[in-house]
Amino acid sequence: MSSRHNIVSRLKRKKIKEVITSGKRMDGRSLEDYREIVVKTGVLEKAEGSAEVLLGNTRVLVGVKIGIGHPFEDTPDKGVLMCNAEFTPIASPNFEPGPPREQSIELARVVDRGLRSAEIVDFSKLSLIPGKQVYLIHVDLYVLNYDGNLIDASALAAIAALKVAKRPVYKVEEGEIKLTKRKQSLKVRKTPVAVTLVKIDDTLLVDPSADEEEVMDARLTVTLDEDENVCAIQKSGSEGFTPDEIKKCIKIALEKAAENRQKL
Amino acid sequence: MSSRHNIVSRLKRKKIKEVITSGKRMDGRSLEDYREIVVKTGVLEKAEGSAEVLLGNTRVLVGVKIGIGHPFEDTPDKGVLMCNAEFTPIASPNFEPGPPREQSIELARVVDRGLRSAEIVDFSKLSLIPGKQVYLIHVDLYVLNYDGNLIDASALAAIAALKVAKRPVYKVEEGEIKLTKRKQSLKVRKTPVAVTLVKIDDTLLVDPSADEEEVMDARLTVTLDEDENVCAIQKSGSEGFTPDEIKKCIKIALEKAAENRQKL
Amino acid sequence: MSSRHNIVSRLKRKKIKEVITSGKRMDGRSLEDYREIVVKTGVLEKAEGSAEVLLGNTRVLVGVKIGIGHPFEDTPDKGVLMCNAEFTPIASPNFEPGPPREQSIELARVVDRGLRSAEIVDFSKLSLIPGKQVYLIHVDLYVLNYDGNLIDASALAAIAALKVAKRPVYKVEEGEIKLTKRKQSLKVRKTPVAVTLVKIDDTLLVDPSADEEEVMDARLTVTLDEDENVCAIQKSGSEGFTPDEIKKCIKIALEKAAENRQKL
Amino acid sequence: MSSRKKKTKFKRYDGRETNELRPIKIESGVLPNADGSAYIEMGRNKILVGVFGPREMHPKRFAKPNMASIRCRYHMAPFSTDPRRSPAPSRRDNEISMVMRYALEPAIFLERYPKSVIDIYAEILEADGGTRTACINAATVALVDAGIPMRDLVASCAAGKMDEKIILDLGDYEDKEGQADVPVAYMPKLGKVTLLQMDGILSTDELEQCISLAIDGCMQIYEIQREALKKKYGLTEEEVEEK
Amino acid sequence: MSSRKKKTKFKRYDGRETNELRPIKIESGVLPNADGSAYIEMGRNKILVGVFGPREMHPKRFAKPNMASIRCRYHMAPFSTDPRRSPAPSRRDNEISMVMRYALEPAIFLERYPKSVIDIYAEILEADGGTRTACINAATVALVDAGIPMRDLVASCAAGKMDEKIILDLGDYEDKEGQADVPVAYMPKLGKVTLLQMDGILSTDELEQCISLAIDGCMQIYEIQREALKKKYGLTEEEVEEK
Amino acid sequence: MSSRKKKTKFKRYDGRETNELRPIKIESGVLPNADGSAYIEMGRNKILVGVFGPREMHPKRFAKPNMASIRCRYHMAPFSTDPRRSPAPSRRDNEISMVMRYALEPAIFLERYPKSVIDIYAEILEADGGTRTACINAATVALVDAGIPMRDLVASCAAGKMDEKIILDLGDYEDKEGQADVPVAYMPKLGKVTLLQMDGILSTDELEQCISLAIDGCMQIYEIQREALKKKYGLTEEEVEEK
Repeated sequence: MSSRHNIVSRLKRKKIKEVITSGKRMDGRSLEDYREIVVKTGVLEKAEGSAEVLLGNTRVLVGVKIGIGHPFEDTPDKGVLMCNAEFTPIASPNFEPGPPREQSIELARVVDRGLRSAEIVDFSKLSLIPGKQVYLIHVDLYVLNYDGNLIDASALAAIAALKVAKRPVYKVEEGEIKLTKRKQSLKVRKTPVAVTLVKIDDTLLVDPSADEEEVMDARLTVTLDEDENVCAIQKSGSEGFTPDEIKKCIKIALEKAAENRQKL
Repeated sequence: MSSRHNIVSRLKRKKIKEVITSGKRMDGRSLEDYREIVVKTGVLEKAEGSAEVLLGNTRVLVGVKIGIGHPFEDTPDKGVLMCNAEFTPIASPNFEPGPPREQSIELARVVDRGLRSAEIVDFSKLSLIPGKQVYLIHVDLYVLNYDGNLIDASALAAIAALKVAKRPVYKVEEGEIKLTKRKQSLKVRKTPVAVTLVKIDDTLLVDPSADEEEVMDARLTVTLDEDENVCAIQKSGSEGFTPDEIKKCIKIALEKAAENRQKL
Repeated sequence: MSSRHNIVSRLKRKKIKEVITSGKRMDGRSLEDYREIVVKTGVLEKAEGSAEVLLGNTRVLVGVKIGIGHPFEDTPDKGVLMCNAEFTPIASPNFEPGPPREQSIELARVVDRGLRSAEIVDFSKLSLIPGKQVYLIHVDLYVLNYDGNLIDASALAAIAALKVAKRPVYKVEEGEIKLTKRKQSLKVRKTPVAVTLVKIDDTLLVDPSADEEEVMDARLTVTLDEDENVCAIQKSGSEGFTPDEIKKCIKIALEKAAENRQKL
Repeated sequence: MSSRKKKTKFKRYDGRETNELRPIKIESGVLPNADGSAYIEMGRNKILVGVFGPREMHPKRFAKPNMASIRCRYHMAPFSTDPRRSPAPSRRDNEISMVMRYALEPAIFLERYPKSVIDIYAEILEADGGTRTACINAATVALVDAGIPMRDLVASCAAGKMDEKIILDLGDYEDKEGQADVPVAYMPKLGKVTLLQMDGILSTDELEQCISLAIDGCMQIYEIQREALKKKYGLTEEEVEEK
Repeated sequence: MSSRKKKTKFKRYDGRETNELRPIKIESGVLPNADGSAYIEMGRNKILVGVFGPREMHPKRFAKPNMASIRCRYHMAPFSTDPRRSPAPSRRDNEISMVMRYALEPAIFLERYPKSVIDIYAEILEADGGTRTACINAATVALVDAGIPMRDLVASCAAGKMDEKIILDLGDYEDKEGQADVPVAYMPKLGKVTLLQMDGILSTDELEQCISLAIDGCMQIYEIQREALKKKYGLTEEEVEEK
Repeated sequence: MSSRKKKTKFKRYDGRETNELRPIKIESGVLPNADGSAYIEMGRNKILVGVFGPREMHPKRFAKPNMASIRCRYHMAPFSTDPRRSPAPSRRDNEISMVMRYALEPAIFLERYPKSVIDIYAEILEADGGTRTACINAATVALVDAGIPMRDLVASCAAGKMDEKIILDLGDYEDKEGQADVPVAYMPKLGKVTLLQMDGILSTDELEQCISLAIDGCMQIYEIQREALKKKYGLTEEEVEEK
């Protein structure tokens, strides 16, 4: 997205910064306001679980597909969860078709860490033949429109899709795996929610729009579960945060995560 | 091959179109004449089946290799046939070495559809251990010289190579697969033949040369078996056909397919 | 490395050639002198074997990793040795990150041929379940600084690393493979050593520096074992050698291989 | 006889008549960042198409001196099928991208935008049978939504054969279990077929019946496309053509 | 209490105190062909970093008109881990390359070299826990060795939680078996955190303790970096900053 | 003794004498679209070589300012071997492409075509042992067929060792089962070896015997190449060199 650097004009950059420094934002929000969040679940029929999140104009669709396959070598008796993100070329004139780039890799990995650290499901119950066959949960993050803050929207859509997902039930009979006709919930036991803040000229603000992301100095995402535990952090961007700024971010994140969790 | 767009000069394009509109062709053929077709079979020793087709200056070599491997998931008890096409860089100054492009993918898929739809062999007899091991038939289309109409030449070479192919015979003994010394025909039961027409300024002509393909408006390939059944169709090119033109193409194809089948 | 062609200035090229034609070299060596060779083994803990070779400023690290996996189809009851070379981007301003190019492929393959032809280990003793599971020996050649003659340095580091390598011992129990706690030497029985000469304006010299490689006309590598048997040869470069020059190269290589073998 | 043809006793797996389309819904202007866009549901297909351009072609040497280039990308979301499919484009995807382009190009006044490129990206979110025809239907609406001048709309649907019957607009099950599938794209005002493929076995008579039935289906879809555009723009027929 | 904190009875798997760094060794100027370089051993991590540039960016259109670009590559040798890993870069490698870049950029006077690029290549020869922090430590020294003007040094180490204890600078085993890992990079003079990630579960209090402990570790590493540079250049503190 | 050497009792698997070439057939000008081409059968090897150029190099920055570049591609058809091989180029193919280029370059007046490129594409349709030598033989004839001025022809064949005998021009079986293989390319008039590789184990004496025997083989092939060119062009020896 380096080409975007030239897209927002110098004047616009200046304007965005001025407004923010005065404690407001271009779209009228206060610094700690999220845009409107809409969560729809069960929007797809072929996926085992699905959810779409609208965060202002940012739109992310998540499909959860559940099948069986090999476990990871270091956890032979546990099911596997994998996140993958695609920035579809319809989402922005600056996205190009092709294999995942740096930013979509980061998106997938940050969402993945949140889900994994929170131990959202009991993976030890998702093994069929230890070391050989376990349940595989694919969580595909599909960005349909980009207007900033993809992490928060994607993390919300991911947990929403997992909560409604029904996995096919396989059984093991004499060493052979057979698909039954039953479906079963994934029994999601935690709800991690990501809160992203950016810093622009020493001002902290939540839920950055695309324009704000473009002029930001640094970004911090804090993912929290409902017990107020932090389960993932990611700092990004070409500036640093003071330790006090980080504390402030965590405090805001704690509050916003609780608020946004209500949308599920 | 977009660079070819500049290679045939404007004058030449004009000339080709003029001649065709008058009902003749640059090489003296009538609109419904094929160039000379030569089919040679058994031209390779290591391939289980092979054939070379010369269609004027177009030259395609097909090698059939037969081994064993996994069936497709949706047809666990059937053998597998796979077509692959390579436009070798010796075939034209405009072909480049590298992975298959749009046109070679289309070539392979159109030939493949003809063979598959015609059910040229009884794939249910090519299973060894259902769901696990079946016969794999690789049909490799190797373009050695390009002078237009690769589909018809390749389809002809493919069916010729399959007809003479001898597969190694494997047997299953106590769950283990063993190679025997026997060879056996594939028992090809149908002979699909592709006929390609192009439209240039509302004139339809069969078997286009490279120059004619370059100036064509649209292309239609109709593949027929010996019972006059259509087993594949592919329209290509940046113009459309009227329904009447399509009917006319099918009629011509029916006649030409029967004629060309005689060359086998 | 084609861009290097412009890096050494015309004047420098002329100077290098002049000095060499007079029987000396820019760094003061005689034509048949190697630069100082330092061999360190056991430099890594996680690799099953390792060695680092300094040849003047050329620096190569070799790690040997030993695991289990499938044998090659044509040697189902033998262990497998595989060489891979990486020109890391820290080794030269002209090396770029990315998949292996022509030169690193050649490096790996020439070192590999020397080890394989010399039958440095008894691969038939490295089979566990014939046709299914055998020991895999990965020899990774990692170029850390480039100053010419990568083949000799890498071949030396490879055999040094293999000599000190300890393989994990697996045992087969009722068709299942189990890792034991024992480690065992690879029992290397031969010590192939590569000697590289280049020809510059009809002068032959050993152990070329980066500058000398840049101005060389042709290159010849001769790999010999301790019984004075040749186990690999590779000619490279855009000129030829007369049969007499080749004889001379072999004679020099015989002598230098014996000398360099002392460094192990 | 025409009444028997229309009111056959034969029922399709989803209860449709042989000549009945699946439920279809098209909406335009659904993507804020695209120059034009459309969303289609055709049976259980759920597809978003975004159009970008006409814009500068990069790298420039691929630009055509006297006309716009069209690039098409047919892409299936990993969760659009059962089982999950790899996000990497398959050979099938490449071929469909190409035939989509050939289906749409004849309808666009390409010569009005020399050296530029129009990108058409179709994202299949859920796949029922006939994704390529649904993509063409949505892409046409997205092109108009992008303000790109069109000679005609391109409407597309398939006909085929199942249980010895000629049927319109095959669903997933009919696609897999049927005897033949003939996807067609048609420009109603210009009377031209711009997509025609066939898979399976048909006599030449049956093939002609299929093409004819598919063109009937295209005529119905054409009206739905026009409705979708009217809803948004209130365009008259003439305006669509000449815009 | 502060003495109890420092002299706890709890012993880590390698005998360290909770707030004790692994043995660390940094050497600069180790690669003849690089413009700057450093070798670090941090625990069992063995890492070489080479810096090239500022040099011309190719292709030119990727160059930034008013500042230098930084490219970072975190790369693990196939033999650096157990079992062997493929030489192809993984998604993890891509992410780490990115966060390394973000950790280092704030310390470099990028605006002094418009249109140019500085390449930072980290080769992990042997991997213990905390490779990314070790890479940042070595890269900083390599940047100074390359004569690139720096606002501050970037020192990096992780803190985390294992067996309910907050611990400093996690080794491989603690990385895998621990409850949380918080890698931090810090610029001591500017007082800025330039890398912060977290994996695992921590209360917000514990998280703040981890960050604070990691910053303490960074302060120690900063001294070691300065020693490594002094050894070679005899630089004073001011010179490092202003060079 | 020389008669014993030539008429040994030892018979090779295909009945040849130790110093006997496999049947060989070269035809030039076989590809209508190439600037030069040749077809060779050497034993069961069946190979087509096409030469394109001298032509403009793309991208231009790879062109050499004062000479032509040579690009070689050694490529095996998927059906050329048993079992089928993947169409993607292997590391072996890459290496052979490179040594082929080095074998041919010394024979070409590269300096006559600055900034241009000559592409040499070898397609192995069927592979017996010694494909690289057969490719070089055909490529030489194809280069002359393309009208490219040559200093000399490059003739190529291997010698090796099997069952303790030094043998010429190894077939597939001898390649696999033999003790050593020494492919050689030779320019007879210039007296230069332009390809030399070795695989297996040989004493230095045996190696020299192999090289010497392979050069004898090259001399015979050289005559066959000249015949192939005479047949087409009626070239005299001088013309070949000076053309």
